[in-house]
Amino acid sequence: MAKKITRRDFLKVSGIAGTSLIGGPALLGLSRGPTRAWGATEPIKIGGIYSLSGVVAAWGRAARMGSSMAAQEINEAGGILGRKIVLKFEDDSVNPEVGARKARRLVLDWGADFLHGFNSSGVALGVVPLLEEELKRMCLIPCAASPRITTEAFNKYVFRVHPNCYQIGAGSAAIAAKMPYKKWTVIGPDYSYGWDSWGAFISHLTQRRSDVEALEIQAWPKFATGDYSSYITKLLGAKPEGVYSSLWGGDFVTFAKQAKRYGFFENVSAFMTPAGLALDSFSALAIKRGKESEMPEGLYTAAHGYWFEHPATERNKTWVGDFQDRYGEPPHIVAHDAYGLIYVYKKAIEKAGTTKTDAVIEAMEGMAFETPGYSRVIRKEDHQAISDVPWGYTKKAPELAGFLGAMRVTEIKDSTGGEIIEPLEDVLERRAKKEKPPWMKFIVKG
Amino acid sequence: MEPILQTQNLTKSFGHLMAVNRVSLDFKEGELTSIIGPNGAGKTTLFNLISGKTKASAGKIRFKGDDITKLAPYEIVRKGIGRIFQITNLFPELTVYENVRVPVLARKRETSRLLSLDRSLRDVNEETSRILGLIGLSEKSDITCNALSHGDQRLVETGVALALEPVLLLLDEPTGGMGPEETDEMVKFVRGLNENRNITIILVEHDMRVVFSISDRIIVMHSGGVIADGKPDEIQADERVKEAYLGR
Amino acid sequence: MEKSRSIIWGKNRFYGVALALLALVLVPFFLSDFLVVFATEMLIMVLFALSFNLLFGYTGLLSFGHAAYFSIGAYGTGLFLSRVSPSLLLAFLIGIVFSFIVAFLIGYFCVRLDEIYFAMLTLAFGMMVHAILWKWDSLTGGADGLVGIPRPKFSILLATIEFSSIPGYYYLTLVVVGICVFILWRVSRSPFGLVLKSIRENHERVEFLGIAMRRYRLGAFVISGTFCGVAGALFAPFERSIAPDISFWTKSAEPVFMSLLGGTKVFFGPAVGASLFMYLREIISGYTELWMIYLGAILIAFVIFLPGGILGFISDKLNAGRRGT
Amino acid sequence: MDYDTFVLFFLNGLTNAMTLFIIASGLSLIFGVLRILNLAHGSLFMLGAYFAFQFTHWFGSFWFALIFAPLVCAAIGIIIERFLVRPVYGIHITFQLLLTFGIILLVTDLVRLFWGVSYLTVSESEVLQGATSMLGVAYPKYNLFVIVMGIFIGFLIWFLLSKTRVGKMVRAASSDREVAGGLGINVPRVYTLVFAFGAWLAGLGGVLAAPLRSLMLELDVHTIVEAFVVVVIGGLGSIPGAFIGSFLLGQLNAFGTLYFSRYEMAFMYVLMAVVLIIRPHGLFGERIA
Repeated sequence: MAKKITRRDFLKVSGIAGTSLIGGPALLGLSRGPTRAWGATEPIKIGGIYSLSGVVAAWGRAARMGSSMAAQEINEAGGILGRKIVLKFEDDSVNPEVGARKARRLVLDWGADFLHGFNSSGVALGVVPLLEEELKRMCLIPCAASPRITTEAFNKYVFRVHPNCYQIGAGSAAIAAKMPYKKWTVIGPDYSYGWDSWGAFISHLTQRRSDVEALEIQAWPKFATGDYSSYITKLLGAKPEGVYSSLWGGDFVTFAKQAKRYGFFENVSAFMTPAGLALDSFSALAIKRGKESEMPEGLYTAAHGYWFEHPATERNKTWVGDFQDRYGEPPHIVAHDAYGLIYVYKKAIEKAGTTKTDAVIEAMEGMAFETPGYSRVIRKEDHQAISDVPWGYTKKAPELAGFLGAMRVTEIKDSTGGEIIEPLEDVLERRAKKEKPPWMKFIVKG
Repeated sequence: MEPILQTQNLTKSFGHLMAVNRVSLDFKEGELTSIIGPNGAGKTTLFNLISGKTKASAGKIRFKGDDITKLAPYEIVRKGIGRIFQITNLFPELTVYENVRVPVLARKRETSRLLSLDRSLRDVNEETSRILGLIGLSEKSDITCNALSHGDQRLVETGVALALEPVLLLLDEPTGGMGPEETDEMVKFVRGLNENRNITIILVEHDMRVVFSISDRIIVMHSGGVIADGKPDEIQADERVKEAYLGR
Repeated sequence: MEKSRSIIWGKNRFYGVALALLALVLVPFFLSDFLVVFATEMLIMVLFALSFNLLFGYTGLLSFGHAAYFSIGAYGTGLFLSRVSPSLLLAFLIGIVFSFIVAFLIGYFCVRLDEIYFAMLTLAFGMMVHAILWKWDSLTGGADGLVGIPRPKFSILLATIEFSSIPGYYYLTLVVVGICVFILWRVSRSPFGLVLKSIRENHERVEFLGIAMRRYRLGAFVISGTFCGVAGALFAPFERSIAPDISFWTKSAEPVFMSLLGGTKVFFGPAVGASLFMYLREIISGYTELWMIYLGAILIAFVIFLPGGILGFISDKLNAGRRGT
Repeated sequence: MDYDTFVLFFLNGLTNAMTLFIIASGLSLIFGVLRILNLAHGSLFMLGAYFAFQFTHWFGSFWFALIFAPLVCAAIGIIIERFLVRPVYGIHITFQLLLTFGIILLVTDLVRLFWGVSYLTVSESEVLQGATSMLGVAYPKYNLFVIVMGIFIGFLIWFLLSKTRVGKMVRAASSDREVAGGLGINVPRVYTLVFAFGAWLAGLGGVLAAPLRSLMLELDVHTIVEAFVVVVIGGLGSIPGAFIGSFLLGQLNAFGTLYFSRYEMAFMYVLMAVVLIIRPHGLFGERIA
């Protein structure tokens, strides 16, 4: 029977399918330009670009959850300046080229008034120049954490509403400085976020403690490597006391599982990860239907800047409760920040009284805002949020069996936002000179 | 007169197998020589060695006095040695015209022209059309070769050989797979090349009728070596050949 | 008979090309900014696919590493623009010269091999270029690549042309791609092009026609790589930021699919394939995240039903028609 | 380099090599017999890994997954061979690549549809957890299990091909399809069988690799490129070649990471380029027509 499908039949069928598939959108594409709406009743279009597939897809998914929840709340409460919000999400596949294409599509085709996005700093760096030169739209970043985005690559359209990895690293150095360990090394993904994360940590730590040494033997596997066993044995061979890991998402999970087999966590005295142990890793490392976890206790993490049980304020608890009711799982860090950023837009637009990009930018500079967990201020000069950063460590928690694998981050302490942010003069100097950050000297790629 | 082609102790071994074993032969200009011998006697390997397709293990090949043993096939062709293959070996998806045009371009050293359109080289075009006329395929010049009959494909092969204007032509079973009429045509054609154009021809052929009717000289190979070499009537009379090859 | 037909065909072709050019020139007047940007990228990919196909469809060599020349063109241009001087013309030249050199060095080794081994060796070299672009971070910016490549003004004599606008860059791309495509087309119709086709058909026989086959392969390789470099050079200021991903082998696979979709044995086949491939990817991925299912199904259907590609199929039909009359 | 480091890295390399070998041998076998370059082999590998996740999730047993997931992959292999590959035997290599790449895209999205876009993880059986002493160093039991499985599969393939009647039929069909048909061998059935066996190997590789890494959508392309490199280094169609190729690549990856980790991503390509420049048809390869 299969042979009965002749070429002619195929052409006929594909012709029909082809006309409807290609012809329809073509006509639409021709007639429709970007509809930039100024009218009071037109919705405000906010486009999001995240990694919805690939090794960090959980992080993109979280951004989608958080921002959708905020948008729905705002719309139910009457919108912004009486206008509803419409969201649209695009998948950057953790590829800067795809990210750029999607950003263009959102602004030029769909007509986005505002943008937000980026899980990966690599993608963010690829798209940010387009904002200024071609798209003329603001973009709020809730996740991608490399400081370069707001220094060397800065332009007025980019804002980060989330602590960057300099802040998180400075916070971790304060904790590590109190530890007795002197020999530190790193395993991190080989791109800006991985470098800056470790660089910020170790440069602060060596400033605080002159006896601390950064080992020459370091591990810089590329993003989405898949097999870390040789890096693990290599690091173990260097006999470090402390290991800092800027791996995140699926990379961290893979690493953790492999490291466990080699007794890695027993062999190093301190293990710190700024973003590796976020909510998604807890859930991925859960075994036995969530009754146990493959993750050991006592690993330090900042959960990339937010852990849903902290701070234990009413506001945060209520929000986490709402989130769980809606999605059936606790909020991921990126869900928290993506939720927050929609409200940032609301506040800034209302402050400006218009959705005109330049006015909203002006309104946002220096603006204070609240997320469910934190109070933050956007620093005027570099558009980087000043924010507290939590650090805690993993501990068994039988009451959290299920999604989290009976583990939590405990004894979370916040370091104060004003103390850990990169000094403004450094930022401005680096921006002017387009220089590499000074901490690159701590990165040894072997 | 100095021989046009000369092999000196030419040897080719594949592992332990001596495909061609210390073969020393002289070929005179204008002569039509046939090489015969049972399968595996080393005839095709000898052709491959002369045309540069395989490299000799030992020995030398001289053409017009020059050592060509180590030259690449294309250099050997440029010296004036053409070859027609046993199995039809054309450019199947190119047209008849293009198949003949490529060797014309090659001979006129016009192949490296990057930007001139192919229709613009008038003398090449005329030459190509002339050869198509000679082989009688002018009518079919726009047809791709894979759409031709077997006989026509052999004609294109000969057209290619003409286009190269060789001094010496190696013909590997030119009548293979042909019917009696086509074979006669081919014989006439080969003889024409030899007599009218004064092309030296070396021929590998299984059809003894063809061999004995057109050859000036016959060389008999067996197990990589030459066992007999002489005029057709001498070969016919040679006892060793009968024993080793004709088998009666 | 022969002549009259070729004149008619020639006339038709002339009008066809003129019409297509006119349409391309008018694009920014009728289409939205998004589609102009999209058309710019499409033109760049058309050049990428066409120059790739000089090696693939014409010479019969499947390269799986052409992203290397594309990305060298892009990095050369991008580096020059952002580090040395904002001169577009010089930057393009630098990018193109570098891709020429790299194509020559790599091609020298690759053209000795055939078929899948050739493909794998080009893949290997392509990935080495990828690794170098990735790991030489002091020069290339490492995994982050070059961020914020400027699109400078372009000065000829007294006139200054602004390329930072969307239509401005579109026209620059159109002119450069137009010139390159014309050159490639002439090459494909030249004696050299005919030799390439005969190499594709039977590379061993070509040697026995007195042609140094490998040199022609190398020639095709270098021309192909260099024009890919031009595409890359256009791509860098177009994207404003480039990362090593553009040298990964998946980028090398794109022109392969584009060429096969459009038809490798017709000059403009890859151009049609490139446009269609990008269009499908963009349109389907706009409707559903599961765009790969559709693209996969289309690819499979193509292989089973239309192995000659779209233009290949059409020209087969035309030829059959002509032969029939 | 001290003894412990050497042994650790050698065993790491061997683990890596054995997962690679199991996949690459299937790829090479399919090419050797069917003359099809099957990119979709990577998809079958990925499916094996995802099935391993699903079966351990449903039935709570890694062993169950180890037995049944490869069988399901073999069944899928049969479907692919019958309905997609069979109509196009003998087409040009580029079209094979295009076709099988189409299958990769299809399968990727089907996996996305069923399992979502997040990465997943699989745990080995408890018996295999933890480390044990091997050649004087503590080494993960599971990795040792993978090494043993790889060697076992090598023997299994050797045994099947050279000692069984079916194996002889397979070899006959691979050397000359028409002659084999003339000898009364049902060639299409042999082809299906070989494709299914190759798919089984890919699936098995997937199950074995699943606990070693996280499962994500890019698994297929990553793997297929590595497997291809191994097969080309060894010589297309050669099983011993696939073994040597895997071994070389595994060790190069391991020791390369120790000494030149900066250029880790280029290792396999440098190796392949060197091999191909010196031996244009791979270490054990013959010229293909």
